[in-house]
Amino acid sequence: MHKIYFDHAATTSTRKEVVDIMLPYFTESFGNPSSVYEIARKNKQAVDEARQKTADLLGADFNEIYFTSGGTESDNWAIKGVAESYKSKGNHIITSAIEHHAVLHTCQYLESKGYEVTYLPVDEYGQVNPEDVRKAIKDTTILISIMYANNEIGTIQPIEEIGRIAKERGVLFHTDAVQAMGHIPIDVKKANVDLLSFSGHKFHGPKGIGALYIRKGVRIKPLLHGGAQERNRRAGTENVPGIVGLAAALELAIRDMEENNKKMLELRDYIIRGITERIEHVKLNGHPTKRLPNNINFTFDFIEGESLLLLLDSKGIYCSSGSACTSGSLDPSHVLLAIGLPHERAHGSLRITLGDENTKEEADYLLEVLPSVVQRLRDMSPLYEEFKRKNK
Amino acid sequence: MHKIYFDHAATTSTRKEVVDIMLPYFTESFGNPSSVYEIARKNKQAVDEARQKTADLLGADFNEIYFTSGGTESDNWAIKGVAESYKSKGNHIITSAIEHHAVLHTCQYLESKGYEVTYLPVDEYGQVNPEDVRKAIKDTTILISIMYANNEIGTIQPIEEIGRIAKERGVLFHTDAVQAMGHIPIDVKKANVDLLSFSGHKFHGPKGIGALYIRKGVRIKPLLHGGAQERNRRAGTENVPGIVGLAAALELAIRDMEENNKKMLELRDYIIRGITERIEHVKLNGHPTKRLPNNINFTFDFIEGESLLLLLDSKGIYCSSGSACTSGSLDPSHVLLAIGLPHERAHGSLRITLGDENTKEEADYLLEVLPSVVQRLRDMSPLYEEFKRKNK
Amino acid sequence: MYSEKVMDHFMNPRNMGEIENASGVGVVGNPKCGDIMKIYLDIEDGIIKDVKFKTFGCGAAVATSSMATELVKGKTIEEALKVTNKAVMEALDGLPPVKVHCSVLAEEAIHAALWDYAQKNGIEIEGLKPPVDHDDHHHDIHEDDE
Amino acid sequence: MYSEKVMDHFMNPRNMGEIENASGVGVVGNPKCGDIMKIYLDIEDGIIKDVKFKTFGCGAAVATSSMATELVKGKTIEEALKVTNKAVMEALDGLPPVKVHCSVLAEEAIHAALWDYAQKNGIEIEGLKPPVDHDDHHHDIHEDDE
Ligand SMILES: Cc1ncc(COP(=O)(O)O)c(C=O)c1O
Ligand SMILES: Cc1ncc(COP(=O)(O)O)c(C=O)c1O
Repeated sequence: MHKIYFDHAATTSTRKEVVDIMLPYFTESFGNPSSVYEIARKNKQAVDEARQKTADLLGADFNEIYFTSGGTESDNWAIKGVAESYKSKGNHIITSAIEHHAVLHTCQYLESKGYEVTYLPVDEYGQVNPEDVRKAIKDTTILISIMYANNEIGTIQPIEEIGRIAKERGVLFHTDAVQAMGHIPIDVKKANVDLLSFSGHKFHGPKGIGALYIRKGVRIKPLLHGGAQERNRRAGTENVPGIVGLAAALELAIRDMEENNKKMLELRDYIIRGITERIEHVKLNGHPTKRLPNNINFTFDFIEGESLLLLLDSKGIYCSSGSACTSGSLDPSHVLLAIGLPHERAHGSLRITLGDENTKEEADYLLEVLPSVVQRLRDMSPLYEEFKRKNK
Repeated sequence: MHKIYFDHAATTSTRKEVVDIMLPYFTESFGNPSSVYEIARKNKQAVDEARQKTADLLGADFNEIYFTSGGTESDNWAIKGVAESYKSKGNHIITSAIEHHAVLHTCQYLESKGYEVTYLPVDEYGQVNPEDVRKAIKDTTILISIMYANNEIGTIQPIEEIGRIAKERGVLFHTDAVQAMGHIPIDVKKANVDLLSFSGHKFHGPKGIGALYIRKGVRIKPLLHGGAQERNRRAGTENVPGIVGLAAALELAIRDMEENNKKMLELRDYIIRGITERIEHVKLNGHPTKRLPNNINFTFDFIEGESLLLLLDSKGIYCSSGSACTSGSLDPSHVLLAIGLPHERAHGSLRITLGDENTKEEADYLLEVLPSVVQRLRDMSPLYEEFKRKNK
Repeated sequence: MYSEKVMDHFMNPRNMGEIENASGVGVVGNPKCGDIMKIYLDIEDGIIKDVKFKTFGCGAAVATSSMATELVKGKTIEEALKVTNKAVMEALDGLPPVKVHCSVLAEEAIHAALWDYAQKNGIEIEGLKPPVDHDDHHHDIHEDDE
Repeated sequence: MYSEKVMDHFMNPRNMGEIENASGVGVVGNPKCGDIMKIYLDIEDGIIKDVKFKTFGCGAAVATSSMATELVKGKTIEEALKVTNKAVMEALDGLPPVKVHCSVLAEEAIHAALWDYAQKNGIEIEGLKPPVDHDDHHHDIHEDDE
């Protein structure tokens, strides 16, 4: 049976080359970078090189890159750390309704601590209107956090513009770039961001490692207290293999980005066309053009997403419905609700996220299998029964 | 030249067998455990198995083990999470003066948030007196956090007794077992602890992964908000290779503990005797018997630790002076000050921490090199010059 | 995640379909929550001669519908009333904690269809309560954190 | 961490030792902070004919002592006064930020020895200030976090 992985937004495999680069840091060069002796100094150097490489790839400075345990920690740190540092200035935070839970739940937590949070709406394509950001800024606003690209529907936000407004108004701007990093070009200076989160495993790097870009001059309280690592800002023995792996994976992702994106864009649009042509009662979610080159998200009316995933799974096709990270919850995706889908249609979404290894043959197989799978679930659905009765 | 690693308390290499167990989870079995399809379910199962194994090794239940990014996160989470959950009950925390910075700095942070912290003193061997704990408990006490074994001087605390007192008085008890785990037998039930932190890289597991044992019934707020991972308590895509590696390393460490400890105890006492016999003006820091089997810590009068490390490094011997994690600071070790050493003597400490791969030959080489290295620094030292003048 | 039994009933659902002029029809659930179950009963002489279901929902919703119909098929009304959500779950070798509510829904769907049958026939079935509204039904998977 | 030059001066310190009946001796630093530097000067006709040091401290403390003695040896008092901590650091190809204070200490030790020489000989050296007390000297490596 085919085994087709179409869930690259959930996580990716660590590239073989990346694992090879990491390996010596587990067994031979295992020293603690904070120690003074030779083998440890070598590891300090490896961490420094990874930091420099990462900084260069983002247009940042060496001292502006801080390694964390992943996108979630980066988001939590950025938001809580800035909120705490600037609370004498104000208590208002602006974010969007379609952020990842790592941002949303952090903001909700801060609300319980006396902060005020504005959750900006998005349009039907999932875009935040920069003018809404401008209008939401008050004297007490200390942080704006708007994601670079959405993990479910792939919509890319007007980050530069929002950043420009934030700068004009002297408000710090954080962006969750977990889905964008390694997938579309990012330059922190051009993007006008003060803080930027990303996570290794979304671009063929290892899991359990991420980073936060913190522009020089931004004050931020630590989230993890302890040792003096990461210039006293993020305690904990450095995950050397992870750090080295993250930088290597990012370098490769950015090196191959243009070529991969060209291929994925073609495949993406081929699948979108294929689904639209072959299946009735479907809707493409997200922006038609301002979307990640690897993201496809459809709603199939009358059916529920998990069932669809399970049937596709039985055919060897791995996709997701809403964010994999949120599957512990039974609520339909807050992102799909925010773009205006009613609950039952939000339940019936399918996300297909491509990787560079996906082929046209795989797309064809999906397009062959999907119509019958959808039909099978519709035949089982009392909602479809009702729809047919009404439209007889 | 010999290359002798005597700094196992700073970090350890990841065992080859452990790396082999981790490897497939990077490249082949890379799915996100939160997804529903086949390859992801396999990873969910791998994480569950690692959780069960870890729980069994500690005498805990499956649902009481939570994976984190390391000892620092576990300590931060335990203390901040409990402090927040129980703040309606009280605001008082009891800890010791010799905790790792991951605990101390977290407690200091909580002080800045209105909590009251008692830092219990220790005796000259670095032990907390359980009676001091009892006396420190007040109506407002919500948490006691005392480390299992100290990272610098190796002293093992009377955890069971402290736990019994905590239980009697209905106060939660957290222990930082980062140095103890995998090195001495630990059973969370016998130890009477409610929360227990540990970190993979201290027992030949990978860096960037740790765990927190949370007894069933203990309320704790999340430190990282976001997805529903770890039963809604610790968000972030699971570091599957890390989790699998942590459990495997712990299993091996505990399997081989008795044999390794027998060997290390002998070597430890051989080195302690050797140093005491060969070098004047030295003092063994820590408890003579209630100490980790792999820990040796000496103060060499009139000289400074970093110089000593560098000279030993030049001879291929890797040790530490105070905790490697605190080397970003130039203050002498708070642990050595707490056991009563004056500043200049605290600066002159050497920590040798053994691993199972260390041999008697290596110990002999150390004992051959160390006296001349110490003498060389003393000959350079104005403090030694003064001492000699006074004692002529 | 799911037991083999659950997967089997999801992949090969028993009694899927409709019954024309059914003796009783019950619909429970709510598209908002992502599950709707519709049960059709064909009852003759107090015996469930046939039963069919249609379900909009997750794998567990389909599997519990399928299993519930299997468990009541050929049974008397009294026996069918005793088919609890626990019985459905056990017959499926268990469900993940977040999916337990599906088995509750399956039990309720059977009851709702029986209620409809009773209403249509002006009879009273001992121990059967009118169907509840699921609009405010919550899926709470948090546990003792707070 | 350290440059090759620093390591060279640490491993092979120049001018380590004492001078009996030195023209001037300076001691700076504090055992509490982990560094003490003692400089011995042999001055003849306003020229530093010989210089020795003893140091209790880290690798950088030893290396900066060694380099500072090299830089002042054979120099006039006026030239020696111009040997700043920056000059010492540059001659060593730099120091890690947390170790910059060692170079400051080395400069101060030379100054203290010159001061002692001046005091003993009842002369005044233009631009030389009396040694400062280092008891309240802090090593702050935090930066713009707050
Ligand atoms: C947009 C976005 N933000 C944050 C995260 C969290 O990253 P991680 O799971 O690596 O902590 C994810 C993915 O899970 C994501 O897609
Ligand atoms: C006693 C103790 N607690 C906590 C830690 C922190 O662990 P980690 O560096 O893995 O976060 C360490 C080691 O660094 C330690 O020795």
